[in-house]
Amino acid sequence: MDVGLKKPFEVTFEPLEPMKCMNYVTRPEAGAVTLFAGTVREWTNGKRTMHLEYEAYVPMAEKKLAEIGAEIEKKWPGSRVAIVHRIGALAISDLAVVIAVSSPHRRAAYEANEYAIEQIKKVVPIWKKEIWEDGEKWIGDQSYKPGSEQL
Amino acid sequence: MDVGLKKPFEVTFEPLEPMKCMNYVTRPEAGAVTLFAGTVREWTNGKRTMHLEYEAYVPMAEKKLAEIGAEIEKKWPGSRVAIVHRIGALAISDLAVVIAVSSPHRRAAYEANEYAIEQIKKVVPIWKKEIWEDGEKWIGDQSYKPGSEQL
Amino acid sequence: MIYLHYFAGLKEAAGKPEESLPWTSGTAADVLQWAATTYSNFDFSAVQIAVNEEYVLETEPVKPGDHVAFIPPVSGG
Amino acid sequence: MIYLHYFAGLKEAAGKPEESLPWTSGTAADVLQWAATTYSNFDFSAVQIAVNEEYVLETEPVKPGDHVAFIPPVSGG
Repeated sequence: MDVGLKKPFEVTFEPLEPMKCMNYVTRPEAGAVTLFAGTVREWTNGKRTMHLEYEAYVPMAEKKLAEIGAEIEKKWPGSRVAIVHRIGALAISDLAVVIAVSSPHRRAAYEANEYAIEQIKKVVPIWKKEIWEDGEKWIGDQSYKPGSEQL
Repeated sequence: MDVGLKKPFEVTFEPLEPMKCMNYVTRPEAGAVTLFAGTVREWTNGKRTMHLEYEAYVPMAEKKLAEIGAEIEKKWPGSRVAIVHRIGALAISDLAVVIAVSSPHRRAAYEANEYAIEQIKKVVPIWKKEIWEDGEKWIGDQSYKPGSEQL
Repeated sequence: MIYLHYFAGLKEAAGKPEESLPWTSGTAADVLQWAATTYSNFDFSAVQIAVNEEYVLETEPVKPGDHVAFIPPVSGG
Repeated sequence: MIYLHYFAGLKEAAGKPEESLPWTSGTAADVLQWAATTYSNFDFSAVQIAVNEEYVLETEPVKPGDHVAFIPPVSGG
């Protein structure tokens, strides 16, 4: 039995389940669902990531995710949003973030989804540490871009 | 056991399984996966769709889907694509089409995904019949837009 | 002989999904002309032609054994 | 008393995720000043301040009982 999404804006240590997000936003009024998954990338500019660690200020992060969702549902009428972000240790190809947006029309579903990830990268208090074979580093300077999903 | 995607560009009578498309395109070099699902919409401009029927020129449709995928993988280097389209009778909220695109960077994953659905709506020989309470109609004039996912 | 394929509204107008037609030589335009005459209850004005699963211009030669499909405006997705 | 929250590199520099600080009155800038002096091994130049889970300007008053979080440039997603 699919118990569904616990809450539509969540920060969790558990592996993410994209279908729960997708099912949460799917409804008879919607004709389009877009889903974004940010996954842990192994190689960036010849540097190999072994794994990542994500940390969050959980209550504020969930609040900010919910604010982003509310803003989107207002900006793109008829849309519905779910965003889940994983924290803790993540391996290569693990899902770090999943964003699902439904909308009556597809253009809005793409636009709103991309808007969500852009906002997440700006305002949601979540941090990523890259662990390489020869060191590790908290990532925060957004102009510096190895690993995971990037601009 | 997840047996995975039978083929990455398929037209099928079976219910679509988005995770199979997503897993097919996910790989260590990718940091972003976008997924689009076109679902059957119930209400459009006050007119209620009871269900849809999709028909395809299957071998040509699968060939065209594969061509779209190959074009994308060339245009957006490092991307990988899977597209599945369902045919037969579909109920409200059923998935008609699923497009998954992975890419090292997210912008490409969004762009390429949207490009795929636009091309599908132009060149892939698949037709939709809308069945309302009081009639039915093969949809083909793309300026006429009730039901399912639309421009 | 060539093989004709009908879809959507044209399939309903023709009352069949496919049929074969005696053929020696001609173009896609000739096949279209035959179909438009035979199934005059269907509007062929927006129909594209595919020969052997590839879109072609109306000037394309059609040879015996070819599969010719009439493609009304598509509406997948 | 106010409650301070540290994350990522600052948590490592401070050697702890949170601590409390005696407090009567002041602004976010005062709290930042205290932290920057206490954890001088960390670069606070790009750090934003959140009071009670909301971003604030440095001029924001901080009252006893408030939770003050130092937010280094985020890197989620």
